[in-house]
Amino acid sequence: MSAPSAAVSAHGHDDHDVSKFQIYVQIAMLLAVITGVEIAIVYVPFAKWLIITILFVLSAVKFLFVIFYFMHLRWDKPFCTILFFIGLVIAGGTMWGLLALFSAENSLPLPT
Amino acid sequence: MSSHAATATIDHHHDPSTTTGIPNKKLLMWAFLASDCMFFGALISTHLIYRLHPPAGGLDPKQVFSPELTSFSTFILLMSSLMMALAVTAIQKGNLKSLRWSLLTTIFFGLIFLGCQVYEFQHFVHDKKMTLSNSLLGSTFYTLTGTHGCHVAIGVLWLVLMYVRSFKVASSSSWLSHQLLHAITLIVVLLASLKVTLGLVHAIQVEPSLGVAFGHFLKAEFLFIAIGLLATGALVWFARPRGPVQFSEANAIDVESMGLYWHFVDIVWIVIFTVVYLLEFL
Amino acid sequence: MRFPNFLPSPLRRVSLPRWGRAFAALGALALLSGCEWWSMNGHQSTIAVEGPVARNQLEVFYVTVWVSVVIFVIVGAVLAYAMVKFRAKTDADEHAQPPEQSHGNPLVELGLIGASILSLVVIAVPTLKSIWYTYDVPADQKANAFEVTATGYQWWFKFEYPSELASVTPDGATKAPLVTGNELVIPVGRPVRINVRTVDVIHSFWVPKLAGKVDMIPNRANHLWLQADKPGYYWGQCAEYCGDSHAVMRFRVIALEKKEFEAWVADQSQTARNVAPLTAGTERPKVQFASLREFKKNEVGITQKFDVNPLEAWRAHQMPDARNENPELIARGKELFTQKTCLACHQVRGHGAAGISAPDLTHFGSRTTLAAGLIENNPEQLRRWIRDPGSVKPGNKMALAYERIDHTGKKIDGIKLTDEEQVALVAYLLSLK
Amino acid sequence: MDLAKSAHLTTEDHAPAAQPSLLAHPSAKTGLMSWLTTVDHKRIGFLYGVFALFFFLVGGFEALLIRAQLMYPNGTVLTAQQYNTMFTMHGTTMIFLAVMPLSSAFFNFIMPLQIGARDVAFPRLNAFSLWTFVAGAIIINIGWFLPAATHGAPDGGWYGYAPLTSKTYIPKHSIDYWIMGLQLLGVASIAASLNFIVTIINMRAPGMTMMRLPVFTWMTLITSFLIVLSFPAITIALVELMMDRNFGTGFFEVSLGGMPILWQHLFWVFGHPEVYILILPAMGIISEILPTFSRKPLFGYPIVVFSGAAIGFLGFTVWSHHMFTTGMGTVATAAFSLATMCIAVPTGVKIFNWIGTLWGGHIMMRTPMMFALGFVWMFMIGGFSGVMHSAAPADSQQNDSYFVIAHFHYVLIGGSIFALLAGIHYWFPLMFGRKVSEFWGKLSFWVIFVGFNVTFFPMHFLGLNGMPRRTYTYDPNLGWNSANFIASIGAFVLGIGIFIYFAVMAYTYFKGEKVGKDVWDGRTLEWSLPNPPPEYNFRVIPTVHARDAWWYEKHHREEIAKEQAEHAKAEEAHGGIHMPFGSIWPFVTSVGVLIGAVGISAFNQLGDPGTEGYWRLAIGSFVLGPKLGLSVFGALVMFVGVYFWSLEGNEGYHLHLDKDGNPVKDGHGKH
Ligand code: HEA
Ligand code: HEA
Ligand code: HEC
Ligand code: CUA
Ligand SMILES: [Cu+2]
Repeated sequence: MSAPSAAVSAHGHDDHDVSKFQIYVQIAMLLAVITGVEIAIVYVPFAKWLIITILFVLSAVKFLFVIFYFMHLRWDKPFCTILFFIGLVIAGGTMWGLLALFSAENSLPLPT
Repeated sequence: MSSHAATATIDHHHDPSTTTGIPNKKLLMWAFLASDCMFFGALISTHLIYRLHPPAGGLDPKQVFSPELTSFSTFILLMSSLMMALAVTAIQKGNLKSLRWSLLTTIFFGLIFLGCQVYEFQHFVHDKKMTLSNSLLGSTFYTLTGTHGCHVAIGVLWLVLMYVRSFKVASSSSWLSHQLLHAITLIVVLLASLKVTLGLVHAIQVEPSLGVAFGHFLKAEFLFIAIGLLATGALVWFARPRGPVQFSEANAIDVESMGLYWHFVDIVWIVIFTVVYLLEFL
Repeated sequence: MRFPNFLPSPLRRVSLPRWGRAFAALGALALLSGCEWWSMNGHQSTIAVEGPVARNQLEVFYVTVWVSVVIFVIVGAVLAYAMVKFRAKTDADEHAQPPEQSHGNPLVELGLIGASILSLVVIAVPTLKSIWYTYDVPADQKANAFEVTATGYQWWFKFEYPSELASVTPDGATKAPLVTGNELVIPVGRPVRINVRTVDVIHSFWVPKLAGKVDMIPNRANHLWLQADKPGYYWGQCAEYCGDSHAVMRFRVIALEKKEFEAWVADQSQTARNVAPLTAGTERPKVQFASLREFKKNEVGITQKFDVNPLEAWRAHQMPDARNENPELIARGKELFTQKTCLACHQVRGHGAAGISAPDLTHFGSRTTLAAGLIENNPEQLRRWIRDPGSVKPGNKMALAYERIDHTGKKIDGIKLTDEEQVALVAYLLSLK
Repeated sequence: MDLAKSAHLTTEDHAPAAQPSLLAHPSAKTGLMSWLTTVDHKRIGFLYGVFALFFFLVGGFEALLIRAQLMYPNGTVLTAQQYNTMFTMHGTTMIFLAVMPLSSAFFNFIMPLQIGARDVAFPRLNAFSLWTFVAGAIIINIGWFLPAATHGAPDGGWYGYAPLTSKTYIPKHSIDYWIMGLQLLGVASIAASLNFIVTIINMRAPGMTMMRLPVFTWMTLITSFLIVLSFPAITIALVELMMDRNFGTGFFEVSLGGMPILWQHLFWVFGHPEVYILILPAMGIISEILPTFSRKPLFGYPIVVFSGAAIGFLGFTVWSHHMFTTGMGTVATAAFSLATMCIAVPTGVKIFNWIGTLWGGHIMMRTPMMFALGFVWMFMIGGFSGVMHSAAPADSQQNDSYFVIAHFHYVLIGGSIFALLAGIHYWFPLMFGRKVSEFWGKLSFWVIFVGFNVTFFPMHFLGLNGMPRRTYTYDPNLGWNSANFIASIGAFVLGIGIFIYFAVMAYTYFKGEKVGKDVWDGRTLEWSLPNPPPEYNFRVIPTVHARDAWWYEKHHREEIAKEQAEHAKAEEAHGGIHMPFGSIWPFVTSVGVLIGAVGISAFNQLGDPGTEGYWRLAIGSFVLGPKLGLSVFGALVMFVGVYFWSLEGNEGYHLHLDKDGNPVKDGHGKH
C-alpha cells in the first residue's frame, strides 16, 4: 500500500489532486446511493435473514469506503490500518461475545 | 515551519522526523479511534442486548422512529464527510481559501445534523412520549445517540477552533483578543444557525404547506436570524486579511487528524443508522 | 560456614544451627498454640464435603492441585538449582568476564509449551465433565428431584416449597406453598433443585459442604442442585457482597431422612400453634425469663455447646415444651405482635399476620437460629433481638421500624417495647413450634 | 535517519517574537511553579511515583485496619459500615492509585530513555494525564472528609456490582465520587497510554527496531494497548451507572426491565485486561533486572515479547471467569474456563525464559535481584491458584472466598508490588545518583517476603475452609480463628517491612551513597546516561546497533565514539537540542476537570441542604444551583485551559551544550 504514496510524491501535485477530488465526490455519491438502497431494501418483502445480511454487507462496504478513502488508509502506511483494526477487531469480538452470552437461554430475563 | 520543511514540498504520507514516517498526530488519532471503537462497541452492545430482550410493555421503536428525518440527517453527515475530505486536500495544497470554505461547510452540515438530532429528541420526548427514564428503549437510545451527538458537537467545536486558527497572523500585539472575539462571533453564528435550523425543520414538519411553513418560520425565528446575520457580518470583518497568516501546508496534519476524527464519527453513524434504526423497520 | 549472599551481609555470619533452631522454635510454637490453620474441616469446609455435587467439584480441585504441585516442584527445583549453581559466590566472581551471551533455544521453548498444554488438558477434561454434571440434576434422577425456591433479601433468606401446600387459615381452606426463613430443610439422598431469586440486590446461595455457590441475580432465573449424603446440619452463607450486613447473612440447611422430613413438612404445613389457656387445676410454672441478661453490642450470639451435635439441637427445637410455657404471657405476646405492627412485615399463618417483607414466623420456635443464622434462637438472644435489632445486625431492615435517629438528627418514632412486652413477645414467638 | 530526526526537532523553531504575556512560556526550573508547569517526562514520572507511593501507604493503612478487625472473631475495631468502606477503598486505592500510577511512573521515567528519545511524543498531554490522575484520586478520596451520612467514602466493593450501587440501595454520594473518580482516572490513563503508544512507535532512536526494544518498553506498549482498549468498557459502564443514579435511566434498573448482570459483563470486559495491566509492566521490569544481574541477555527474547502480546490479547477473551457463579450455562462456562487456562501457556513461557536467563549466568545477588527472584517464586504460586480458579466447578467453591483473596494478593503483591519495589531499587541510582544500602535493602526484602507469605498463605486454607470475603466479622466456631490471627500478624510484619523499605529509601534520597553512572553494569540505553539524567536526556541521540544497545556500546567503544562525534556535529548544525516549553495549561485544564467532576458527583439535582452552604461560594452556584453551577464553572475553566493550550502551540527552544553537557547561555539559547 505504500506504492501509491511513492507515486504520489513523484508526480506533480495537480493531476493527482484533481483525481483525488473526483474520487472523493464519486465516493460520496456512492455512499449516498448505498444509503438509499439500504432504506429501500428494508421495505422489500424478502426473507428477514437475507435483508439483514444485505444490510450488514452494505454498511460494511460504506464503512470500508470511508476509512480507506476519506480517511485515506489506502494511501497511508499500512501500520495505521493495523492499529485501527486492532481496536476494531477487539471491539467487534467483544460485542459479538456479549450478544452471544445474552442470547443464551440462561440469560433471558425473568418472565414477568 | 522549519526552514527545510517550508521550502520543500511536503510529502503528506511520510513524515521523515518519525521512526515510522507516520506523523505523531496521525498516529495518536488512529490509536484514539481504535479506543473509540470500544466505547461505541460497549454502547451499541447495551442497546442491542436490550433490543433483543425487550422488557414486557416497553415502547415499540417502530412507533417512535421516523425514518425520513434520520435518512436526511444521515445523508447530511455523509456530505459533511465529503467536505472534510476536501478541506484536507485543500490545505495539503496550501489553498487556504478553499480550506476555509470547506471547513465552514463541514461545520454547517455538522450543525444541521445536530439540529436534526435535537429536534428528533424533542419530538420523541414530547410527541412520542419516550423519555430517558420511562423506558429502557429511551435509556439506551438517548444514551447511545446522545454520545454520538456529543462526538459531533466536539467535532464542530474543534472545526471552529481550526477555522479561527487558520487566521492566526504571524505577529500582532492584539491577536489574542482578536482571536477570542473571532471565536466568540463564530460560536454565536453557530448557535443562531442551530436554532434557526431547528425552527425550520420544525416548521416544515408541522405545517403541510411549504409557503405557510416558511412564513411561520420567519416570524418565529426573526430574532435569531437577525443575530445570526449580524454575527456573520462581524465574522466576515474579523476574517479580513491582516498580514501574512501563520497557517500553511505545514498545518495540514492538524486538519488531517481532525478529519480522521470527523470521518470516524461518520462511520459510527453508519453503524448506528443500520443497527439502531433500519433493523427496526424489518 | 559461609552464608549465601542473598542474606543481608551481617546475617551471613550467623551460624546455621542458630537459624535452624529459630525456625524449629517458630514451627513448634505454631503447633503448640493449637494453630491448626491448615486443617480444613470447619462447618463451611469445601474439603470435608458431604454431597455428590461438592465432591465432584472437590475432585476437579484436586486435579488442579496435583497438576500445579507437580509443575511447581519441577520448575521450582530447576529455578532453585539455577539460583544456587550460577550465583557469583565471591567478589572475584562478580568481576569475572561476563558469561557467554546466549540468546535462547527454540527447541526447549517448544517442548515446554507442549508440556504446558498437555498438563492443561489433564485439568480441562475433568473440568468440562464436571461443568455439565454440576449444572443440573442428571437426567436419570430428574424425576426424583425435589424443588425449592430460595429468595435473597437484604439480609436474610426465604425458602419456598412449591410442591408442599400449607394451610393459611386454621381451617385449611386456603393453601399456599410452604414458606420458611433462614433454615432450609431438605430430604436426604434426593437431588434438590434450588431456584435462586432475589428481591433486591445480588446475593449468593452457598452451602460449602453440599455444593458450590450460585448467585441470586435480579431479573435472572438461576438454579443449582445439591444433595446430602446423610442427615446433617449444614452451614450456609451469602457469598456476594450485598451491603452492610452481608457478612452476617447466613442460613442453615438441615437434611433429614425421608420419614422425618415428611413429618416435618406435615408439621410445618399446619398453621401456627395456639397454646391452650390454663385450665383450673393444671399447674404449670409461670416462666418469667427473669434471668434475661444484657448483651454487649458485638457479643457473640452462639454457644460452643450447640456445636457438639447441632442436628440433635435442631430436633430438640421441634418439640413444644409445654411445661415451660406460660399461656398468659403467650397470649399477651400474640396481642402485642399485632399492636406493635410486627404483622406488617411478618407472616404468622393462622394468627392473622400476613406481612411479606420479612421472614415467615409461623413456626419460628422450631428454628435453631434467628436473624439469618447470626445468633442462636433462645429466650436470651431473642429478647436481645427484638429489643434492639439494629445493635445486633448493622443496618437491618427491621431496625427501620424501631425508634431511632436519622442522619439529620431527627428522631423517628417507631416500635418501642417495655421489658414486660419484650418478655411476652419472646414467650409468644418461642411457642410457635 | 538521524538528520531527519534533527530536522523534526527544529520544526517549531520560530516562535512569534512578541508573545502576549498570558502565553509567555513558563521558564521556572525550580520551585512550585516549575513542578506545575513541567512537561519533562522524568519529572512527571517522579511525580507519578510520589503520588503512587503515598496512596500505597494509604491503601496499606486501610489493609492494616482490615487485618486488625479480622484478627479475632467478632472483632470490634471497625463497624460493618466502616469495614465495607475500608475494603472498597483499599481495593480501589491499591489498583488505581498505587500500582497503576507506579507503573506509569516507570513508563514515564524509563521508557523514553530506553528508546533513546528526548521526551514523549506529546509532553503537554503527558502533564495533563498526570494532573487528571491526581484529580481523580482526590475525588475518590474526598468522601473521607465529608459527612458520612450523606457523603462518605465509597462502599460498594471495588467492582461495584449493580444494583447495590444504585440510588435505591446506596443513596449517599459515596458512589457518585467513586464513579466520577474512576471516570477521571480512565481519561488520564487513556491519554497517557495513547501518548506512550505514539512515543514507542514513532520516537525511537535510529536503529532501534521493534525487535530491539527493551522488554520493559515492549510491555509498556502492550500495557498501553490494553488500557486504551479496555478502559472504554468501564467508562461506558460508569456512564450508564451515573445516568441510572442521576437521570433515572434503567440500564441496571429491574423495574424498567434492566439486567444488572450487564454491569458485571461490562466491568469485567475491562476488569480482566486490567489485571494484566497491573502485571505486564511488572514482568517488563523483571525482564530487565534478571538479565542485568545474570550478566546475560534475556533468554528467548522474541518469545518473551510475543507471549506478552499473547497474554494481552487473550486477556480480552476471558472476562467471564469472574462470573462462573452467575449461571451462564454450560457452554459459556466451559468456553471461558478453557480460554482462561490457555493464558497459563504464554505466562509459563515467561517463567521458563526467566529461568533460562539465570541458567549459565553470573548471578549477582543484589537487592533488586532479590526482589526479582522473589517475584518469580511468588508469582508462580499466584498463577497456579489462578489456574485452580479457571476450573469453573472448583471455582464455584472458591469464588468470593479467601482463596480468591489469596490468589490475587499473590499475583498483585508477590507479582506487581515485588516487581515495582525491585524497579525502584534498580533505577534509584539512575534517578537520584544514589544507591540504597545492600544491608538495609536485603533486610527489608526478607521482612517483606516473610511477612507477605505469613499473611497470605494461610488465606488459601481459610478460603477452602469456607471463609467468605468481604465479611467484617466471623463466628469463632468455624475453624478460622488461628489462620486469621496468623494472617493479621503477618500483615503487621509486612507493614514493618514496607516501613523499613520506605525509611531506607527516604534516607538514601538525602544521604545515600553516591554512585557513578551505570552502577549495575546495565544493558539498556538508560544506563548510558549520567545520573540523574539531564533534562535533555541524550547529548547526542544514540544510534542503536543491537538489542542490548548499551551493552553493545560498551563492547564497541571506539566505533560508537566516532559515530557519536559525527552525529553531534550534525545535530549542532541543525540548531542543537530541541526542548519543549513548559506549560501551565494542562494543569489548568485538569483543575477544571476536577471542579466539574466534583459538581457532577457531589450534589443532587437540587442541592443538599446539609452541605450547600460552603459550596455555594463557588461562582455560578447562586444562579444555577450548586450542581450545574459548579459543573459549568469547571467546564469553563477546562475550556479556557484547552483554548490556551491549543493557541500556545507546541513550540520549544534550543539548547546548546558545552563540553561538560551544561547548557550554554547565549543568544542562541532561545529562538
Ligand atoms: C496481577 C494480577 C493478576 C494476574 C496476573 C492474574 C492471573 C491469573 N488469574 Fe487472576 N485475579 C486477579 C488478578 C490477577 N490474576 C484479581 C485481582 C482477581 C479478583 C478480582 C476480584 O474478584 O476482586 C482475580 C481473580 C481470578 C479469577 C476469578 C476468581 C473468582 O472470583 O471466582 C480467576 C478465574 O479463573 C483468575 C484466574 C487467573 C489465571 C488463570 C491467571 C493466569 O494469568 C496465571 C498464569 C500463571 C501461571 C499458571 C504460573 C506460571 C506458569 C507456569 C509455570 C507454566 C505451567 C503451568 C501450567 C500449565 C498450569 N483470577
Ligand atoms: C495491588 C493491589 C493490592 C495490594 C498491594 C494489597 C495489599 C494488601 N491487602 Fe489487599 N486487596 C486488593 C488489592 C491489594 N491489596 C483488592 C483489589 C481487594 C479486594 C477489595 C474488594 O473486595 O472490593 C483486596 C482485599 C483485601 C482483603 C480482603 C478484605 C475482604 O474481602 O473482606 C484483605 C484482608 O486481609 C487484604 C489485605 C491486604 C494486606 C494485608 C495488604 C498488604 O500487602 C499491605 C501492605 C502495606 C502496608 C502495610 C503499608 C505500610 C504502611 C505503614 C507502615 C504506615 C501507614 C502510614 C500512613 C497511612 C501514612 N486485602
Ligand atoms: C419493617 C418491617 C419489620 C417489622 C415492623 C418487624 N420486623 Fe421482624 N424482621 C424484619 C426483617 C427484615 C427481619 C430479617 C432481618 C435480618 O435477618 O436481616 C426480621 C427478623 C425478625 C426475626 C428473626 C427471624 C429469623 O428467622 O431470623 C424475628 C423473631 C422478628 N423479626 C420478630 C419481630 C417482632 C417481634 C416484631 C415486632 C415487635 C417485628 N419483628 C417487627 C422486619 C420487620
Ligand atoms: Cu446477601 Cu451478601
Ligand atoms: Cu480475571
